[in-house]
Parts: sequence; structure tokens; C-alpha cells
Amino acid sequence: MQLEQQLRDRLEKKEILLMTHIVLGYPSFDVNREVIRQMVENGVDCIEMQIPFSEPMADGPGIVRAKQEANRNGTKVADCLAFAAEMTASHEIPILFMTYYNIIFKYGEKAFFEKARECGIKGFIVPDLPPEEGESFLQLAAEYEIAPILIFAPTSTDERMRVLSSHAKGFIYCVARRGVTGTKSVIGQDVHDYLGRCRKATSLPLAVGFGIQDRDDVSALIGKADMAVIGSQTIRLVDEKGAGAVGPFIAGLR
Amino acid sequence: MQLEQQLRDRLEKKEILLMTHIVLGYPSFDVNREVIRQMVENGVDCIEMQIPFSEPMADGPGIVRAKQEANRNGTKVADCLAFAAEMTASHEIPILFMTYYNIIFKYGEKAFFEKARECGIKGFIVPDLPPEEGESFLQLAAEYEIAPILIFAPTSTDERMRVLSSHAKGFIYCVARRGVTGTKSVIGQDVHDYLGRCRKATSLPLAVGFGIQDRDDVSALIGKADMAVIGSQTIRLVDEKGAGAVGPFIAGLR
Amino acid sequence: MDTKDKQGFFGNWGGAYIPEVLHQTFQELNAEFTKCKNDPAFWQEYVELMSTYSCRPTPLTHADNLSRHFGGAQIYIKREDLNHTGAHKANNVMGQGLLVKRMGKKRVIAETGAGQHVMATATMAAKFGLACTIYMGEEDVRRQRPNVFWMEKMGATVVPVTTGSRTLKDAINEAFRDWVTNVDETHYVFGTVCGPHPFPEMVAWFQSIIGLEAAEQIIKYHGKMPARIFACVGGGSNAMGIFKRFIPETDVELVGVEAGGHGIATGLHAARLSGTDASPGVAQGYKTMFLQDEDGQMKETHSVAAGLDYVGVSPILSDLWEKGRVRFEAATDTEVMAALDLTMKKEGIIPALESSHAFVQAFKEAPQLTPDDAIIINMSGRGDKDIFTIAHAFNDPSWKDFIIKRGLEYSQEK
Amino acid sequence: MDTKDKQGFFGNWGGAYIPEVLHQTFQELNAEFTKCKNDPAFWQEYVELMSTYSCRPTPLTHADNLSRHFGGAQIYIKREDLNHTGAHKANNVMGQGLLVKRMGKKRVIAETGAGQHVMATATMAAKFGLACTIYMGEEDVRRQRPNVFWMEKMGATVVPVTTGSRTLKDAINEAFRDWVTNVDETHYVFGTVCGPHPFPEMVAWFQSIIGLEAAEQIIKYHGKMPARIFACVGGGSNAMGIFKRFIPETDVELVGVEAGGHGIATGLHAARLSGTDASPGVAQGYKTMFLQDEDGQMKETHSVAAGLDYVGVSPILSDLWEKGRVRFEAATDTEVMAALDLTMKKEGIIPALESSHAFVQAFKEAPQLTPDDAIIINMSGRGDKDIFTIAHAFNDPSWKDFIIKRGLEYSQEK
Ligand SMILES: Cc1ncc(COP(=O)(O)O)c(C=O)c1O
Ligand SMILES: Cc1ncc(COP(=O)(O)O)c(C=O)c1O
Repeated sequence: MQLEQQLRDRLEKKEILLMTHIVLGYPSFDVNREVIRQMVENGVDCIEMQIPFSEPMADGPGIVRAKQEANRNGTKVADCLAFAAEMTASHEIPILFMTYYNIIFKYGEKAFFEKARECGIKGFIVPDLPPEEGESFLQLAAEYEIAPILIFAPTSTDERMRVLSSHAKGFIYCVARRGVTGTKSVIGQDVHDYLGRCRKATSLPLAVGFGIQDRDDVSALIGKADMAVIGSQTIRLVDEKGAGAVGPFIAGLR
Repeated sequence: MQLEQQLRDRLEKKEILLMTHIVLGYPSFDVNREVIRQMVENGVDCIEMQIPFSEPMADGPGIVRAKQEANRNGTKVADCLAFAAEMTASHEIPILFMTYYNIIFKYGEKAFFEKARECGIKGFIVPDLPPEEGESFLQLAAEYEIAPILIFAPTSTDERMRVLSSHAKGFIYCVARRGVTGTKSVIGQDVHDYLGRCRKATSLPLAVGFGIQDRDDVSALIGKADMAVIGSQTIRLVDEKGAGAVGPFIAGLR
Repeated sequence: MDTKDKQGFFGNWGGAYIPEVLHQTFQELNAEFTKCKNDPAFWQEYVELMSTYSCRPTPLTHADNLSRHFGGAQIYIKREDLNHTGAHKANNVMGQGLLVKRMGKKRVIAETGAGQHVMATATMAAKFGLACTIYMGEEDVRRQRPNVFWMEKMGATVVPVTTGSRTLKDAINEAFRDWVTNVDETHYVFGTVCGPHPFPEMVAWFQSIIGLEAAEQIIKYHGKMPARIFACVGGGSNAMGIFKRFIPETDVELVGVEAGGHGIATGLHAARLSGTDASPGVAQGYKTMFLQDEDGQMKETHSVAAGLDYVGVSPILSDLWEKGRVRFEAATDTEVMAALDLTMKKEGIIPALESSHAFVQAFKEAPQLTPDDAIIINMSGRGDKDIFTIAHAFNDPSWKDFIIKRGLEYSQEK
Repeated sequence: MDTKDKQGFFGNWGGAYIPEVLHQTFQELNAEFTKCKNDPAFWQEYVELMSTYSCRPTPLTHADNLSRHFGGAQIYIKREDLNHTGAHKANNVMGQGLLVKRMGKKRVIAETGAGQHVMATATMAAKFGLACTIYMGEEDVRRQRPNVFWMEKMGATVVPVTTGSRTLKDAINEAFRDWVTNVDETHYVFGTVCGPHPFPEMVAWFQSIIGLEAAEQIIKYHGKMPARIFACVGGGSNAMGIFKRFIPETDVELVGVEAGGHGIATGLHAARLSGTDASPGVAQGYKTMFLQDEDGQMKETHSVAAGLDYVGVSPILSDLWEKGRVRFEAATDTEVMAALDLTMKKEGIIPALESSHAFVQAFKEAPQLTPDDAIIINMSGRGDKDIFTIAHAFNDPSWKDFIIKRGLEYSQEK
């Protein structure tokens, strides 16, 4: 089943969905495994697994440090793919890859799509690949039925959003503010207006992340977006309290 | 009596005369006094007393250090003049001032000549005052009957020597080599030729210094010059062995 | 080179692989840059600025002694070291400064390896009254302390980057993060002919003033075009700066010299287009030949010259390399110190460690040519700013004693 | 100024008070210099050299921000800092280098306070293939370590002078001693418009290229002559260099700025023509106003700027001072640091500590004038060579930590 449809089905039963973020190999695949289990058991609807890249241009310090660690642990792309296969087999929520374009480019675009489909991956988020540079990528995405998830930013014009929407599948990842991941911010009027613009520009579900930390942050999004993205917060949690803390945290968000 | 005549009289009795060098105030006037006594008692024919100047352009390291000391001891020009008066009163050999022009200029040329005559000084050696810059100086020298002792250098042309000789009185100070005082050198053919040129260029007595250290050095000059100049050697001697060593050293030179 | 099939591409290389949040800024930047390119008054204003604030045209010096020493080609040195702030970096920075004024932005950010680029940026910011934040790998803050001191004195904020390998590429990532956060008010003064379109084209355009001058000068002094031109290649801006004008002159051989570090074989180098360690990749917003592993993770590079210590290289140069128009060589740290030493003694000229790489290759090839041939070495910057690196590299004892004594004096103060 | 009643005198000042051993050399030097002065081809060769080896004409920079900041005169800065080796000293040195080649001498010696003059001399010696010995007060060797490192690298022998106060005047005495010893083969590259005739006239002649350029430039940019010109005065060469051309322009006020050190009242300064501490004297081969005691012994001077830390001053300037053509002021160390700071922040330009003295006085007077008036500050050199002095003077903590760390690294090596 297609990613968008999977999300729509879940939206039948929930006011808002939750997507969480994992940095593969950080602190280890074992911890990743445990964290994902707790996330799924506590009702997460979608997980983006990040394949670490040495030049994380668009990530915040939290995730950057995690990736450095992961790279230092010698996390290989092959390991990430194997782990992905295992996860998609053991959990039935949609699982996505988030990574930078060079990981895919270096692996070979076609080969990577081939492999990703094998592993049951439902979508790709590639922050440094705008559609202008992603012609072959988008073709392959269609061919292999893996959703190319594109990003809206507050700086995107309405027209730009329409262009992006026309290339995107699955959902739209709405960056709530300028800047990198992991910094907390409140949603004021400007974010409302922005999400309004996003909604107008696309018929796809909207996912939003802005450093969500608690139930209030999530409920503040109900009605304005379809999916709340919990990014660096769970990483911080695991660093400080260990994998065990993730379950209760997720459970407490809705 | 005029300086030249005084020297000529002494040359009646000696093959060669000796002139020694004193840095006034170094290490102290008391030591100066004792050193001069020993020099005179041991037959020195002429003494040049240097009034220390802070910028001794043409002196060698030995004398430069002595002067620095003298300056640091707070040796004043007035003290030097008073000391000169005392020395000329107590010894009847001719005593000269060696100094740089600024000492005289700053004191006031006329006043300085006046004072120097009062003190019984017979001549001035001013290494940084060529006749071209010394018009008033030469006039006053004539007026006050203090001999302006000029310097020949190996670089002086025959013509230049004649010019210098025409302005000089007392004797000619022949610098044996290029360079500053206090470095030992042997007198080879070149020095002979040079002294020959000096002799041709002037009828005045010739004094020569080139770091003379012993009897051989002095006797090497007999017949070629009229007066041997012992400069930094006595200073070194006083530094190392004290004033007492000067007498024997002088006595041993002829 | 300017026949791009695709916007921002040079043959197979370049592009603009940027996060969506920067899309709009790049639209504006492209628009403004296109206006400037097509406005002769802008180039005029640029040349005017560079001839009154810096001292363009910089001289082309005939190195008599070196020419005689090698007994081959006439060696000419293009003196970018005489620019204000001491390197060619000023050309690009002042040009972008004019652009920033036109765009009405109030803040600039920049990143660095060697420090010359950010020195120039802090200088430009002071001159144009802009706020300025400098990102510098912690490693390079150490290597380039004097530059940091001056930048702070000129009012810039210097942020030591502690992520990754703490060198240039990490500083670039950090600068991008700042940019995506403060995009509306801020312009990122990119320091070399790399990064997302339009930076490679823009920086090459500003730097091309070097070659335009050199062409006139060599004709004036030597009567004809040079046989070869040598330039060191970090990102590639001084090389493109002097090469651009000569690309159509097919008889002029263009030679780019990369950092051979401890030797290509050791893997401790920054040779991308010379040697065979690099492979095509996409990072920091553009596609080029990168030093990366089989997974696409960037490798650590090494050079005695901080400014050449970089994983990527200009997409324009990758294209010229692929098309065989530019030949690439590498010079080892050891060869570099020797060439620097010789140049100081023979000509009384002190090239930067980066520039010295170009001298190494020129010295190797000069003897193959005749006194009727001329070669030009692009002296991208002066070495006296590198005193700490150079005195250290020469292992100068009295320098070390001096530093030790000063250090003790300062510790005793505490 | 050129109407001398007596050879080598400027009014009551100057002359050649030299030991007999140097008489012949000065004859030859005078003869050669006179030939050069009367040979237009020589000046041509000189200008050619300076425009290919250094980057003359140096720019005249309009300091927009400083002009606006003071809200008075238009402030222009003559950029001698952009010369090869970083100061106006290069003008004189390269000029004397051509003279030395003509005289066929094989060795040059020079002395220094600030190090820029000897840096230039070592550079010239390397370029012209001459042996080179540099005399530097031990005190200044400490103050100027980086320069010493570069000079040695360029093949010069640096001799620390331990006599007297171990600064400039003692280095000059030492250099004279070397000269009288090695007179036949050696030329003494005198660094400023002082010393025995013909040095003051010769150095002023070579440096006059500054004013010749500045006059053309100010007319081009400002449309008329400047109201005032400011230059720092150590020996006086950069001041004479920019003043000379303007002396006949009686509407142009010429201002020389001396080192006020800790303040004239404290006696710790080098103010000869400003203030009343100096008196006429004869030393180091010439007659001028010296800082000396009643016995004619030279005093110790003080300045944060080694290059201004000198007891004498150009006889030409003493004459212009006596005739009222040049006004003299003094800037204290504290004022100098403040002016340097402001100039870096406002214009992105780093004047040498010496040059900063001229900025101090210009900043005091700019507000008295109108935007229709222009003033020119002669920026005799760049400050980045003074990193050790300046960072020290600013008491920069991170600089000190950096030096401490380096020092420890080096001691541990041992
Ligand atoms: C003096 C100098 N030359 C060369 C370079 C290398 O950069 P590019 O290859 O862009 O000229 C640098 C970089 O900082 C530099 O400072
Ligand atoms: C940069 C600079 N300015 C000025 C001076 C002072 O010398 P002068 O008065 O001869 O220009 C010096 C002397 O070393 C110097 O280095």
C-alpha cells in the first residue's frame, strides 16, 4: 500500500499522527532496535531512519553529534539497509529513510532504490535534493513506488509550494521555521499562517516538526497538520535516560 | 709652548714617542689619576683623555663599553674639565682632549676652547669633525692656540691628506687601518706604503695606532712614525689587572 | 566552459543541491548576480573599488634570479599577495560585498580554512558596515590565531567549529546552518569557486580580474602569451581567477597544483584531480570530485597549507580536468617548504604556503622550457601571515625560544 | 628647502659629520647620487622597479566611514602599507639598491628600530644578490622577532646590538662601525632622512614618489589640493616622502606627528620638534634637534612604536619646522591604540603603530574642517607585522593564552 494511503487510514482513527526520528547506528543498532520497539508499541505512526552522512548541512547540533558518533562507530550504509529490512519485517508501520543525496548518489541511485524497495522502505526524505536536481531520483521513485517526500519551508512561496507538491508523494514535510532541527520554538500566528499556506498548496498530508517536546506541543498542531514530527527530543531522551524512557514519553504525547 | 714643538723636543731624545688613551671617569677619576701617574712616571710622552659621549660612532667595543660605564657613573663634562686642570697642573707632558663634536658644540665652542685653555689642554682630537664642518672650530683653535689634531685614514687620497694637513696642527693621527679602535693588526707592506704616503703629505709628526700591545709592535714603527698610540690595551689591562699593571706595561714598550 | 546544458552545471559538475529553506534566497541571489553580470557599471564599480581600496592591478613581477637559477623559462609571478589583506581572497569578497549592498542585507557570514578569506570578509564587513560572523574549524583557529585576533579587532565574531574534523568542510556546514537560520538578513560570503550555483560562477567571475590583468601584463613585458600558468588549488578560486582569461588561448597550458601532503601514497593529502583517490559526489551543495569512502562519507584531508586542506574542488575545474583543458599535479609538504625557502632567498618574496605549491610545480617544469618561453606563477597570497605555521614547519629554534620566553612572561602575569 | 647655502645643509641643519675613513666613500656616494639625480633614466628605472616588484602607485583610499564618523573633512589614506614588505621603507631601499648596483658594491648593511626598513633591505639584498648584515638593537630583536625570522630566511645576517640602550641609535652606531671597517665593499643603506649628507636628501628624493602620486590622486578624486596632510615622524622619511611635493603648495598645511609616549610631561617620549625637550646637537653624522641632556649626552626615548623611538630627526624637517612650514604634534601611546582600534573597526584597515600616530592627529583635526576639505593621512605601513606588539598592547587574553600554549608545546619538545 502507498505511504499516503497508509497515513490516511491511520488518520481515520487519530486526530493527529506521530512520526519519530532515529539516527541509525547511534548509539548502536541494538539501542535503535529497542527504541523503535518502544515507539511502535506506544503508537508511533511513522518512523524516519536517518542514514548518517559526514556533512550534515541541514541538521542541528544534536543530530549532528549523533551522526558523528554513528560514523565513528563505523556505521556502514549496508548495515543500515540490513537493519531497515529487519525493522520493516518486524513492524508494520511505514518506515522511511532520511539521508543526504550523496549516500544515494554514491551507492548508485537505481541500485539504492532497488535495495530500499527490497527492504520495504516506503519513502525517502533527502533535504539537499531539490526537484530541480532530482529528475532521475523522482523518476526512479515513481518506478519503485517509494514516496519522494519533499520539504516546505517558511521561505517557500505559494507558487514554489505548488511546484514541490506536484513532485511530492506520501506527505509534505513542513519545516516550521527557518533554521536547523532541534531547537524548540512556540507556534505563533506566523506558523498558523504558514501552515495555512501549506494546506492550500497541497492535497498531501502535512507533517510538522519544530522541536516538539510534550503533549501541549502536539495538541497545538491538531487541526493544522496531520502528523507531528518528534526529532531530536527522543535522541536527547535516550542520551540522558536510556532507551527505556522513550516509551512513556511517546505515550504521553497524545 | 706649542704641542708640535713639545713633541719635537722629546723626539730629540727618543726614537719614538708614546701616546696613551684614557676614558675619563672610567672606571673612576681616582683610577684615572693613578693610571696617568704611572704612565707619566714610565715615560709616556702625551696623553689623550677622552670625554665620554653616548654615541661613539667611531670607537671599538672596548672603549665603547668603558664610555657607557663612564656615562653611567654620571661622569659630567664639568668633572672632566676640572680633572684635566688637575692633571695638566701635576704633570708636564702635553695632555689632549679626545671627544665627539657634540660635547663641544653643546657646551658652546667658544666657551669650551676658553675653558680648555684654562685647563692647560694642548690639543683636540674630534673624530667626527672633518675640516669642512669645522670652520669655526679651526678658527677658535688658532685663536686659543689649542692644536686641532686631524686624522689620516688609509682611504684618504694624497690630495685629501694635503688638505687635512693644511688645517692640522700638533701632529697627525694616522689610523692604521679601516675600522674602529682596539682590534690588533700586524703592520704589513700596505701599512708601510700608507705611512709613506702620510709622511709625504705632511710635515707634522705622525702618530699611529693599530692595537699596539707590546715592545715589538712599538719598535716596528720606529723610523716610520713619530709616536705610537696605545689605545684600548691599557683599558683592558686596568680592567683585568688593575691600575698597578699599567706602569710596568708602559716601561716594557721601549 | 560557459556552455552549460543545465543551469548551474559545468559539464557534469556543479548544480545547486540546497535545502528548500534556501531556495528563495538563491533565487534572489541568482537574479541579483545576473543583473550585475549584465551591468557594465557594476564591473566598473568593482574595478574602481579594487584599485582604490586594494591595489589592483597587482604587479606581474619578473623573477630574474629564479629564471636564471633554473635556466629555462622566464618566470613571472602574479602578485596577489599585494592585495589589501594579503591574498587574492579580497577580490571575491569585495565583489560580493558590493552585491550584498545591492541586495540590502545587513549581515555576512563566512567560513575558512586558511584565514585569508575570512580576514578579507571581516575587512569588507568593517568597510561596508555589515555585521559579520566567521566560522572557523577549531583546528584552524589554532593554526591561524593572528587572523582571529585581527578579525575580532575589526568587529567580527569568530565562532570556532568543534564538529566533524574541525576544519574547513565542517566550518562550511556550520555556516550553512547559520544561513538557513538567518537567511533573510544574511548573505553567506562563499570563499571559493565551490558550493551551490551561482557561487562557482560568481567567484570565478570576480577572481577573473587576475587573469585579465595578467594577460595584458605578460604581453607588455614578454611580448606574447605565456607557455604555462601555475596556480595552487584548494577550492580553486585563485586558479580559476588566473586561468579564466586564458582558457580560449589553447596554446597556454594551465596547471593546477593540489596539496600532496605527506605524499599521495600515504593517503594524507588533498589531491582530488591529481591522483586517483577522489570520486564523483554531491556535498556542500554541489557535485564534484570528492575525497570520500565507498559509502560516500567524506575523508579527512591533510596539507601543511590550511587553505588547500579541503575534500572538494571547484566543479568548473572538474569540468576543465575532464575536458583535458587543465592539467593537475600535486606538491608534497616537503617540496613546498623547499620552494618557499628558495623563493625567499632568490627573490625576497614570501609566498603563502598555499601559493608555494604552485611554485613547486613551476620549478619542476621551468627547466624544460626555453628563455624565450614565459611561465606565470599565481602567487595567491603572502606568507608572512603564516609565521606561526612556517616558523614551526622550518622548526626554527630561535623562533621557538622566543615563543617559549613570551609564553613564560604571560604565564607569570597570571 | 633646496636652497642650501652650504653643501648638505638645510638652513642650519644637516651636514656630514663623518670620520675621515668615510670621506672617500661619501665622495663617491655624492658623485653617484648626483649623477642619478640628473639622469631621468634612473628615476624611470626606479619607478619601473617599484611598479613591477612593489605595487606603485599605491592607492589613495577614501575613508568614507571615518569621514562620516568625524563629520568634518573628507579623510583620504595614502596606502604605503600595500608596498611589498608592508611599508614605505621599500621605496628608499629599492632606490638605494639601484644605486648600489651602479656603484658595484657587493654588500649592504642596515640598522633598524621597527624592522620594516631592514625587512625591506634584506628583501632588496635577496633580489639584487647582495650580501646583507642587519644591526638591530637587542631590545628591538625581541620586539620584532617575526621580522628577524623572515630576514634570516631571506639570507641576511641579523646582529643584535647590545651596546647603549640597545635600540635604534645604538644600532646606527654599530652599523657605522661596520661601515668604517668594510667601507670598500659595503654600502650602508640608511633607513631614514637623517644621517650625514647625502642621505637626508637621497632618502627624501626616493620617498618623494609618495607625494608625487598623492598629489595626482587627490586632484583626481577630490578635485583640489588637500587642506592638511598628516604623517608620523620617526626619522622623517615617510613624512618627507609625502610632504616634499606639497611644500610649494602653501595652502596645504603639513603636520608631522611624533611619539608622545607616556606623555611629553613624563619625559618618556620621542618628541623632538613638538614640545620643548629637544635642543640643537650633532650626532650620528648630522646636525639637528636632539633629545639630549645639558652635557650633550643623548637621552633614552620611549614609544610604543619602535620606529618612532629615536633621539634625532631629519635635518630637513628641523629646517621646515624652523621656517614654520611644517607643524609638529605628538600622540601618546594611549591615543595611538584608540586610533588604531577605531580605524580597524571603521575601515577594515590596520595601520602600523607608527602610522597610527598620524591617524590620532588627523582625527583630532578632521572635525574642525568641512566636507568640502580633504585631508590625507600617510599610512606608512601595515600593522599586522606588529601582531606581537599590538596584541600585547591591547592586552588580548586569548592571544596570551595562545602564546602560553605554544610556548609549553615547544618547551615539552625539549
Ligand atoms: C593564499 C591562499 N591561496 C590559495 C588558497 C586556496 O583557495 P583557492 O583554491 O580557492 O584559491 C587559499 C585559501 O584560503 C589562500 O589563503
Ligand atoms: C611603518 C613605519 N612608519 C614610520 C616609521 C618611522 O620612520 P620615518 O619617520 O623615517 O618614516 C617606520 C620606521 O621604521 C615604520 O616602520
